[in-house]
Amino acid sequence: MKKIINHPERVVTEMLEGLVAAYPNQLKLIDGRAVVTRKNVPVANKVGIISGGGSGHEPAHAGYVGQGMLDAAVAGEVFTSPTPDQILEAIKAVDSGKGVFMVVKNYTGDVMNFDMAAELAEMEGIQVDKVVVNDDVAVEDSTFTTGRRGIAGTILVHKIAGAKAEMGATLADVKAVAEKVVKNVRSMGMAISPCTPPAVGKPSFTLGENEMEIGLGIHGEPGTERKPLATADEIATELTDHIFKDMPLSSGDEVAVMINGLGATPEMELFIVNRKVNQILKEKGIGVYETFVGNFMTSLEMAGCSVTLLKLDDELKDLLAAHANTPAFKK
Amino acid sequence: MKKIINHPERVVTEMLEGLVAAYPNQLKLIDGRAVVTRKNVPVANKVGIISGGGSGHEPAHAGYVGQGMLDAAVAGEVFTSPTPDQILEAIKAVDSGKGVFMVVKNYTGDVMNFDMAAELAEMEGIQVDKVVVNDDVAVEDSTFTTGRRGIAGTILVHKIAGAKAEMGATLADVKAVAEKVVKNVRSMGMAISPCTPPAVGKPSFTLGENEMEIGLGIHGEPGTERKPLATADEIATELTDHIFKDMPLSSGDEVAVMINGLGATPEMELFIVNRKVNQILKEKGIGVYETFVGNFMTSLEMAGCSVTLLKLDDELKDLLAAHANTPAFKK
Amino acid sequence: MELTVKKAKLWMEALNEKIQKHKEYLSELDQAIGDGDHGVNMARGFQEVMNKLSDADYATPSDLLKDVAMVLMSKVGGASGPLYGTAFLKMAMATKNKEKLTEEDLTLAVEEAIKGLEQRGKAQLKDKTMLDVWIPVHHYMKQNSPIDWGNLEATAKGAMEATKELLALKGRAAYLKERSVGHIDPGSVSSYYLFQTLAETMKEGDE
Amino acid sequence: MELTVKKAKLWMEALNEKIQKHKEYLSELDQAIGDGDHGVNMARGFQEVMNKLSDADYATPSDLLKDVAMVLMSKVGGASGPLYGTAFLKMAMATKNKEKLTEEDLTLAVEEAIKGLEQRGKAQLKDKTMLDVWIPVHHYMKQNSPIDWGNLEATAKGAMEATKELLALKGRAAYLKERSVGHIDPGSVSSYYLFQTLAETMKEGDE
Ligand SMILES: Nc1ncnc2c1ncn2[C@@H]1O[C@H](COP(=O)(O)OP(=O)(O)O)[C@@H](O)[C@H]1O
Ligand SMILES: Nc1ncnc2c1ncn2[C@@H]1O[C@H](COP(=O)(O)OP(=O)(O)O)[C@@H](O)[C@H]1O
Ligand SMILES: [Mg+2]
Ligand SMILES: [Mg+2]
Ligand SMILES: [Mg+2]
Ligand SMILES: [Mg+2]
Repeated sequence: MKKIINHPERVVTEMLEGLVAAYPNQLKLIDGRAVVTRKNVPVANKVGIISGGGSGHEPAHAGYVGQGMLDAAVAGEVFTSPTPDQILEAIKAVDSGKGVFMVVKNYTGDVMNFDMAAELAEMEGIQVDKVVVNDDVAVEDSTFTTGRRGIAGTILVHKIAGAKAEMGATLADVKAVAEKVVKNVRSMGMAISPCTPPAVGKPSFTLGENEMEIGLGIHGEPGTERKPLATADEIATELTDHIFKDMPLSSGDEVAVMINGLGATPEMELFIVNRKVNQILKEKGIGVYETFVGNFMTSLEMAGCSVTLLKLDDELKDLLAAHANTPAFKK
Repeated sequence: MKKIINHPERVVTEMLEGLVAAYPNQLKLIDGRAVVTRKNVPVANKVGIISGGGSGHEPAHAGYVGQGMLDAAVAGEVFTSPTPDQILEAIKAVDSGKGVFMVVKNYTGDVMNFDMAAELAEMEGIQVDKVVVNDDVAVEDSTFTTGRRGIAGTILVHKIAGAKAEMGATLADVKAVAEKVVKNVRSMGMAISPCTPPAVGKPSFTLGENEMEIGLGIHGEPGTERKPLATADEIATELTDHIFKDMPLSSGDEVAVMINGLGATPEMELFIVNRKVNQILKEKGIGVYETFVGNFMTSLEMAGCSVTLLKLDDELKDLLAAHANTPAFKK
Repeated sequence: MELTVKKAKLWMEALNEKIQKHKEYLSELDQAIGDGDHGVNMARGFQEVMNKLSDADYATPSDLLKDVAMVLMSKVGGASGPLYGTAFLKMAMATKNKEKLTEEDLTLAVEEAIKGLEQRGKAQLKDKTMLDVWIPVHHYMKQNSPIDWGNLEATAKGAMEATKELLALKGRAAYLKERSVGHIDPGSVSSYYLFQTLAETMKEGDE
Repeated sequence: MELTVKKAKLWMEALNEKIQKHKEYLSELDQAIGDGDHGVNMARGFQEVMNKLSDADYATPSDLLKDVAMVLMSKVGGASGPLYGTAFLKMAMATKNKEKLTEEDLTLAVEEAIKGLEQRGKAQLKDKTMLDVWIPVHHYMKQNSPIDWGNLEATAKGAMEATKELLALKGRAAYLKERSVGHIDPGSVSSYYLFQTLAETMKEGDE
């Protein structure tokens, strides 16, 4: 395992210290809790927005703490959901009395831990609600299973729910718009190389020189299918096809596009993928309102990418365009 | 070689097409020339700022085209300086009559090609001047050699010269402030894994599981020294020590810090490095005015980082803080 | 044979040892069909359990189990933290105030733990989760009095191994669909360790 | 023996073939002490030279060499583009209007090319650049009339190989300091190919 770290067991703490050291006027760290909040929380008269999950997805989630997005982010160990007591700490730190909204990715662990924290917070008189993001179309949604995972589309939920809260919306209104995003956002990912969680020290899987994994998440797990490595255009086509199958789009629809790198993908490759995604959308007559290309939701040093499409209406467009100023996302 | 591309020989063109497709309201591409400009060039009454170099350093350089930074970026093949005719095209596109300023990294090829372009432009009556960035302290500066390389510090030159030009400064004033930045900026890099230029198909070097290269640039080249892999804190210490030796800083000085990822370095690791760099500076009583952490000047999928320190005065602080809105850098 | 406070502590010590020793194996299993952290999670959690227990005196096994639950809940994270936390909490609640736990007490405790797990995780038998060990073990306990702890261990082991052929429907392994078949469920292995060390502790006779 | 337009074209064809064939080798040499693009750069440039020459008729070798220069200048990039561009441009300028180039003409052309290279690249003999091939070759040409083209090739080859032991002071290899020693300079190899193919072309006698 080659990493620029000091000790596998200290990566999360040291990373957060380094983050807060970089943005001392915007962020602060709740000591010993791995919770990063805006410097001025709770923001008066605003629904507090929190998110979080395992670490290893940087800049998610602490990089999205700031004006127009999150009030706090809770960091678990690498790829491990944070615990209820940490999450409770974040809820308490951001509650201005107007309630707290949690953006949770749909993983068994995350959902359970956030729910337990919400129960504890409610016992302390804090109103809490949540949305569960499940944008990954790699696995069909089904009531018999865990359902779909939350991946890069989560960032668009942060952005839009954050903008809504910043305008003074109620907890119910924030929830409504967040659910609208979840209903209209779909993603699908692929990778050409695995990652190595620091505490494990071994790559999550091995891939041949000419193989790729399609339909994988952001935790170094294998995907739904292993295939021969394809060209960027073929990959873009396959990922968007999967999305269209799940969420049909028609000529005249407008979308936001996110081409997300998994950590070790050169930006060059992300733009080559975007070129094709953009062509595909144009050919279908689908309007591209805005495009985001970069590392938004990573999986340590995995090489690969995901494509996210969010179908927009006027409300979503306005909220997407609203001011945001966080370390990793500015508008 | 595993890459998400279509064809090694088309990567630069397709990447630029994908970039311009992502920012159609801000950027445009001069067809067949690999020149990306702001949509509205030439900007009236403003010195045009251009930069460029080989590709493979994304988001450098086209990602920095936009308000407050560059007017155009010229892309060569991967790791290969662009040619004089391409550069001339960029110069002509951005000249508003107030002259054009070129930010050139100190590599034999880059300097020669930009100089030749400048000569051609001058023959066409365009005033051109330049700064040569040489922030890398890995190799001592010497009149007998090529001198030092330009690496991540270049982005700070773009930012500050760009801000100055945006204020309506003359070509001479832009040059003066750019030279001030060059005089006060120092960087040093290291890597734990090599990169593979698409057209070459083989990694630039091989490193053992416990080895790292210190003092390398951004072209996949080996460094000045191969060493056993050290901890993040030791690496941060070694890189900053090299910088201090070249540019002594004293208590009370103020700096901007850039922790730059080479392409495949998880942000987690960059923040762990920043944590230590910040501690080192604080211990010396050096003020940190602003910190930039991320992939600013990469080397394809190389894993590693560089540390940049820019010593600031009031003028540089103001220009650093000025508004900027480019795909890869916003203020 | 009964579970005293002392024995409960010995159980937790044995379980911790087992987990620390097989930490890498558990993580490897989780890398195959999950995110590779199960060994790390369990090892971190039970290390903290040990720290907690070493400082404390307990009047009843229930008090001890409750502390185990609280530590797991706040130190493990992921899916296994709340799940094991819930399981131990339910066992504590089911045995409240009892100084020693009989085999019947333990059977009831396991039954309550399963109810808690089902409620938290919404999984069922054959979903390829730790429940696929808990449910058969509970079944065995209900059917056999007195319990043959050797047989109980064998039941747990067989149940654990049988998860290999299941298609995952819950937890991260479910995302792999057909590819989850052919790999043992990591949480079932840690649950097997739990019953294995319980059996060993109970077999050692009264102190 | 003289260099006619026809022979100049044959020379460029032979040089292009050589470069395409050894593209990977040139890039490997450049990966060791540079950025690994020399083979790719030269191959791209000379492919374009071929495209250009195939469509064109020239009155003099000078006209042909000038076109080679312009193509290299605008298609190669990096350090070698302007350098080879300059070298060919200077050769063209030094032989302007001549229908056939004598050995003396060629010697003068190489001398002018070297001046151009020195002015553009600011390098000197022993800096571990292509000049370490050009200068010894020119020296040999000046001292030997008529030129023994076999000896000239040997001179170029020896000079190319001798760059291995030099410490680089110019170009990217200079950043490696001591680590540049022990590797042949890639630009010296492409320059060796240039003189090797010139020698072969000249040896083949008048057509
Ligand atoms: N819904 C569930 N119900 C019961 N057990 C579950 C459920 N989901 C996951 N598990 C168990 O948790 C184990 C994984 O735990 P762990 O790896 O620590 O957490 P995570 O999956 O969050 O990374 C699985 O092997 C499985 O036995
Ligand atoms: N200043 C210089 N003068 C003469 N030749 C040089 C100089 N700098 C570099 N070279 C030659 O150029 C070669 C490298 O060319 P190439 O790899 O194509 O360009 P780059 O170095 O820009 O990547 C070197 O091997 C060397 O022979
Ligand atoms: Mg996990
Ligand atoms: Mg080059
Ligand atoms: Mg796991
Ligand atoms: Mg080169």
